Amino acid sequence: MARIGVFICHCGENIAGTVDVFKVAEAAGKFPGVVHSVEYKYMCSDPGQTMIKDAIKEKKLTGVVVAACSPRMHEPTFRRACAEAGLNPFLCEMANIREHCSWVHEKGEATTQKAIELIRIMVEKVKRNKPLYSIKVPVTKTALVLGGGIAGIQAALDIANAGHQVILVERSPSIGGHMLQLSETFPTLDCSQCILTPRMVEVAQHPKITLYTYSELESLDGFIGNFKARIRRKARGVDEKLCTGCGVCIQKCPQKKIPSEFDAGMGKRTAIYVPCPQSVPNQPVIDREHCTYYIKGKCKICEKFCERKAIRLDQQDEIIEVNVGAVVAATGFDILHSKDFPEYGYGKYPDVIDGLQFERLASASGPTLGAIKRPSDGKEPETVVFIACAGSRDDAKGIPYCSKICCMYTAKHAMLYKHKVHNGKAYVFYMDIRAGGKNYEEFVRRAIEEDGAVYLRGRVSRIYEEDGKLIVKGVDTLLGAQPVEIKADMVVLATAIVANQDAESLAQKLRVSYDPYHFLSEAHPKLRPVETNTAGIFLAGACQAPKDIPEAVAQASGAAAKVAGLFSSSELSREPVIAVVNRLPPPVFSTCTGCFLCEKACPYQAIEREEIKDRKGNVIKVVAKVNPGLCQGCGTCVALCRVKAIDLQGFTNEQVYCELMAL
Amino acid sequence: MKLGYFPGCSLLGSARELEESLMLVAKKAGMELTTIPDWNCCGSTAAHNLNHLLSVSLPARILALADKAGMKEVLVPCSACYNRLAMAQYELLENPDLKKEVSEIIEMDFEGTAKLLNVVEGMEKIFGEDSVLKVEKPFEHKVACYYGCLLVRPAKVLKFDRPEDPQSMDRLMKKIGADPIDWPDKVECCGAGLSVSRTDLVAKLSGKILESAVKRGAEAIIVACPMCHSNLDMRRENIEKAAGKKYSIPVLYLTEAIGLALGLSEKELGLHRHLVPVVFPIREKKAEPEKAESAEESAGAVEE
Amino acid sequence: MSEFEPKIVAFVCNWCTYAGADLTGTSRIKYASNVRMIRLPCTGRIDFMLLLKAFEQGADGIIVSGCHPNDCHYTAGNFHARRRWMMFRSLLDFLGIDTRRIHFAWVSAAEGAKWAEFVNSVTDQVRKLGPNEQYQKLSQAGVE
Amino acid sequence: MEELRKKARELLTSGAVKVIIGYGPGSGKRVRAVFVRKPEQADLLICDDRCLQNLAVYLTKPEVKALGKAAVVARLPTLRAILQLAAENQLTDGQVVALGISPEGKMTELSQFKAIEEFLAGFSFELSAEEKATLEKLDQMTPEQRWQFWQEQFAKCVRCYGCRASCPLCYCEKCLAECNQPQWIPAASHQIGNLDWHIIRAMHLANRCVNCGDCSRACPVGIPLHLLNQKLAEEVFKQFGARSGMKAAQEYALCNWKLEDRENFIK
Repeated sequence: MARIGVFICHCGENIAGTVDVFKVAEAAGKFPGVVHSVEYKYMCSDPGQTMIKDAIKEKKLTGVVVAACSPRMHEPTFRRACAEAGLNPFLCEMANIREHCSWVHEKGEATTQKAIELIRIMVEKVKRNKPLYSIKVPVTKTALVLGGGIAGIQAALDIANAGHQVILVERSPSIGGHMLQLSETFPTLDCSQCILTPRMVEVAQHPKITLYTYSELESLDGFIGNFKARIRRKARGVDEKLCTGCGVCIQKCPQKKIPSEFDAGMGKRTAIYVPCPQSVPNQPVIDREHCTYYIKGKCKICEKFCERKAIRLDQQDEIIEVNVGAVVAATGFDILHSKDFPEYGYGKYPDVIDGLQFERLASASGPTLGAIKRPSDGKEPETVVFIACAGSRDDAKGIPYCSKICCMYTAKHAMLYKHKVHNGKAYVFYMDIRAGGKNYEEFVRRAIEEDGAVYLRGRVSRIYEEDGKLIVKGVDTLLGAQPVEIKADMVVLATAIVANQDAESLAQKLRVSYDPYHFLSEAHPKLRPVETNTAGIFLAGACQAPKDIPEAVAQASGAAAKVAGLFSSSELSREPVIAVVNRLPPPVFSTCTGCFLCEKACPYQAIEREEIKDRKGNVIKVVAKVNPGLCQGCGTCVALCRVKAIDLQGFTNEQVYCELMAL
Repeated sequence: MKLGYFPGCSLLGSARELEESLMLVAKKAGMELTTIPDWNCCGSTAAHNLNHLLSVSLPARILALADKAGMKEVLVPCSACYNRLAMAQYELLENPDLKKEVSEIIEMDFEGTAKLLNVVEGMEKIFGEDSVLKVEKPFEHKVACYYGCLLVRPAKVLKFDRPEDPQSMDRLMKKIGADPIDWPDKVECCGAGLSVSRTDLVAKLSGKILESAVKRGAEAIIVACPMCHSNLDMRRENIEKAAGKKYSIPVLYLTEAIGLALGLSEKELGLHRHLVPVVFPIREKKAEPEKAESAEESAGAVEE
Repeated sequence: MSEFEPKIVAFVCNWCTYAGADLTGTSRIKYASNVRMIRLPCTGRIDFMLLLKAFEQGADGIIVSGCHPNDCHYTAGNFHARRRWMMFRSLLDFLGIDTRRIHFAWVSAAEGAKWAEFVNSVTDQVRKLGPNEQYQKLSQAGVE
Repeated sequence: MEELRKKARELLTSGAVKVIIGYGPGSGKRVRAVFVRKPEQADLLICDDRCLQNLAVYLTKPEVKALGKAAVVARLPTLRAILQLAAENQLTDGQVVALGISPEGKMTELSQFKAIEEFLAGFSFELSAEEKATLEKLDQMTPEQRWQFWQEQFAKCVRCYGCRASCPLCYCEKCLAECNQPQWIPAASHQIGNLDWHIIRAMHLANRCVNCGDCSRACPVGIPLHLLNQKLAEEVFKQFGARSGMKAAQEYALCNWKLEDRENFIK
């Protein structure tokens, strides 16, 4: 027989002001199954909670209903109190007689009556509650970080320094990402290699970080704490243990004309190459598309000159399986490319380049060793036009969002150009200057006032070549929308930041949602920016949205903190409000008919198929089974299941049915 | 190949040579054009300046007639009509209430989902892979393909070629042996409807277009819209007065250039109707085209 | 007629509408006290049979409310629910059950005022409709 | 008919199937389902316009499954039922051979779901004109009239669950109607219980019913139950463009969703 205790709170005057709490306590005492019904001024206070604990012990209560504020406020408080008194916390329910009753209705009989009915509903529900125990899920204390840019590096270092194993997977031959390509970084103009390469070396030497470069995630299965990742180690053509990075093979390689991806096409590289001198690991990779050995079958010069005999021309891709407990996606971004700007002649005129290409020109380790030279004839341009918002904030290009960092790096480019070409003229076409970070606005003001960059507020409609000059047709809206034509020697487009080409397939591998522009979606834009809706998968850096280095690093450390929090206990305990498929004794085994509508409907893919076999091993029936690690307890499957074989703990059909019966 | 056909008023009036050349080329290509029975004016710029409902109802009636005649695809050679029909179709499909209101006005129920083809798309259909046409007299001239505005804008609705740097007419010209130049004024405004009210403006704008084409060595301007033709050809006197300079560069319709290449005579194609005589400077055959060809080829290839 | 007070049952989702109702409380916005709220984790969890049971228990009006599209804490609960109600409503209408007694809404955790105004309007409409004779006759018939 | 019997004998002798589910002579002039397991019994098989029952109902029964691979004489609704059962993982490909009977009576052997899909593609799954007319007639009525009409019908219901037994898609081992904790459907055949039962049966068949009409044929008191399913089938098609029983990998409209679903009643 149920022994229910009802505890009515005055909440000072908040409830007692409009609800006759004494009458309610008396009425609640008469409900069938209620053995203890009291009211108290502040139920959530320490004396209030002690009252509940004592009552549980003395009256050996099997269920508690606290009639007070919203369960969203104090349910955890009262459930913890019950647990301390030895009653399973899930046998405690709250009736909301404050926000949903006393605060919103006039003082009077109807309000008191409503409070009584709300309590009766909860009493009937509590009678059908079952004790539930939080779900224990083991946690593998190894993190997988995808992407070796500044965000990936920062996340890997933070997790490793927190004492956990990290596997860092980077697609290109070296870590460093786009930041490694930059010359200097705003707003302090410190050289990006100087602040990044020490971190890269720290990653390579960190005892707890296993670094797989020139590798990609092949597939990810499992759930939070128990992921199984398969990583494809693309064939490097070089044995990592033997190679010392002496670089002889790179000098001797006859193939010298391949456009270097790292230099964004501004420079050339050999078939066996290292992206840049500061690459980590400093071991070359053989580019099988351009290496003559793989095309014509003969050459092997690099093999001949390698004293360490480290060249492995017949090396094949290798798949490694690792168990990880959490994944941090830090796969970075890409920029919009030439095919999207016919009106600017980008891709048609060699002197129309994008931001990354200008970075390579300005970089001391770049193809021009830092001198600003036109790609067409190598001459120093006297007039350079920088165009901000090339593609961003432009519906016609399908990119309505602002890429956030172009105003800053365009001002930096104008400044670098003026520092290196003193009498050069720099024009910047912009719509609005977005310089909201720390010292950002001052940086842009400096570019305008001290370095003399001419800022024209307007958009460029067309660029065409005439008599060897690039005619930039724009408008200056601050001078009464007067058309402006500038004869430029070089044009730099601050093209939009877009998601990586394969961001969508990565999101599908990780089973995280992504937005229409293929940026990965965070769990909650304001309150959970580094988590995703898939438990155990975290986000860092520009793969989530365009952002600058400080934000990427902050987000990386945030994600690392989340991972460290996840790994802090050997077991993961989760709220037991999850769905369960019933199991019955043979011959039925379960009322589930195996139609698996629930499997298609589950947003968390938490439903698995279980084969029920007889002793001889042949399958009797295939039924659904809920993975406790993944299920978030939304209950959609419960409403969809025709035969009600699946039920949601905490909101079972029985409980909700009895709530209705108490109306 | 059977297509619906909507001539529009200008093809029976000031742009007769466009229809004549189109009909000849279509017949040669075995393309059957059946005019939409009882077609009415598309409303052009006048309607959409005055009354929105009128500017949607007129084209809607045309679409309804095309539906009734069971036409799946309709060729609309005049860019202005093509633009108005496409805009009306877009608005009607987007806004079911408007569609209900319009169908009451024109007392006809309709789906209005026929596919609209402008003259360039029409010519592309003729020159498709299985095209039976042979270029008899290659149109070996440097040409400036001028698309104007109504063919390409608004891009969200028309979705035709690349709005900023279209290439479809250039590809057709290469097919008939011409050498299309790379010039920036392909989609600049020629002054359009201001032809009567502000002829001075048209003279300035169209003058800039002619100047840019001539400077790049174009021997003819190829257009696909009666409005562009009239501003660049009929207003030539005003342009020359405003620019203080003679321009003898002829302006041809796309269909006329193709007609010439297919060996049709100038008379049949109605070239005599132009105000600027269609005459090309005689120059030695060999030297010129190869050099220009290669530069053009590489640039074109990169964009493709 | 004036003393007839309709009984309204509201099925609400815990993350949005229940929190919205909490906000109505904290902002002290008064509304009709006829409504009794049943808290469920998500509108996806609200089974159409619950509505049938509510009518059988003498409810004169039913409210079903949850998160706006794309707001759902579980990403898709409200989308499943929307399709379910589109079907269920056409079936009830086909059977002649008075669908004006069932009201659906999206109320977010920030729309306290909208929740109060919505409950008031539903209460007024159902008060005009009067008691739920259809179901009351049915339950008496069952008792004979 | 002769062609069917020859095919049955051939299938049984070759051992391709263990049992042929078809129509055989019943009491009086009626036909009933027969389970032919020996080639010589093949002459029992009949195939004329009296044979309407949807034989797919037997495919999910454990006793029939125990007999081994089956061939079933299948008119269009039965073929659709097979595909719908396949979509709900009740039948696996190659577990059943369908002897498809086209409306003109021509028989074709369809041993793969793909073959059934192609066969069905030739026929549109539209309601017939008069079926639409009856629905239309009900829609024209006022809600009160419809309520009156259905109350009279449901008052006749004695809850024999014949409709459930005859429906190929009611294959649950333990039906919801038998669940008494909580008792969603009152067991007694009073009007509340009957209303709940028929509403829940209709909702459970939304976007699943293949319109074979067996439920109404099976109903001893002649309630036009098929109208409920047809109405929901039309509604599913109108709102979500989905038809049941067309593909073996059929998507169930109520368990996937689209952002663009439009309704006019959620405020």
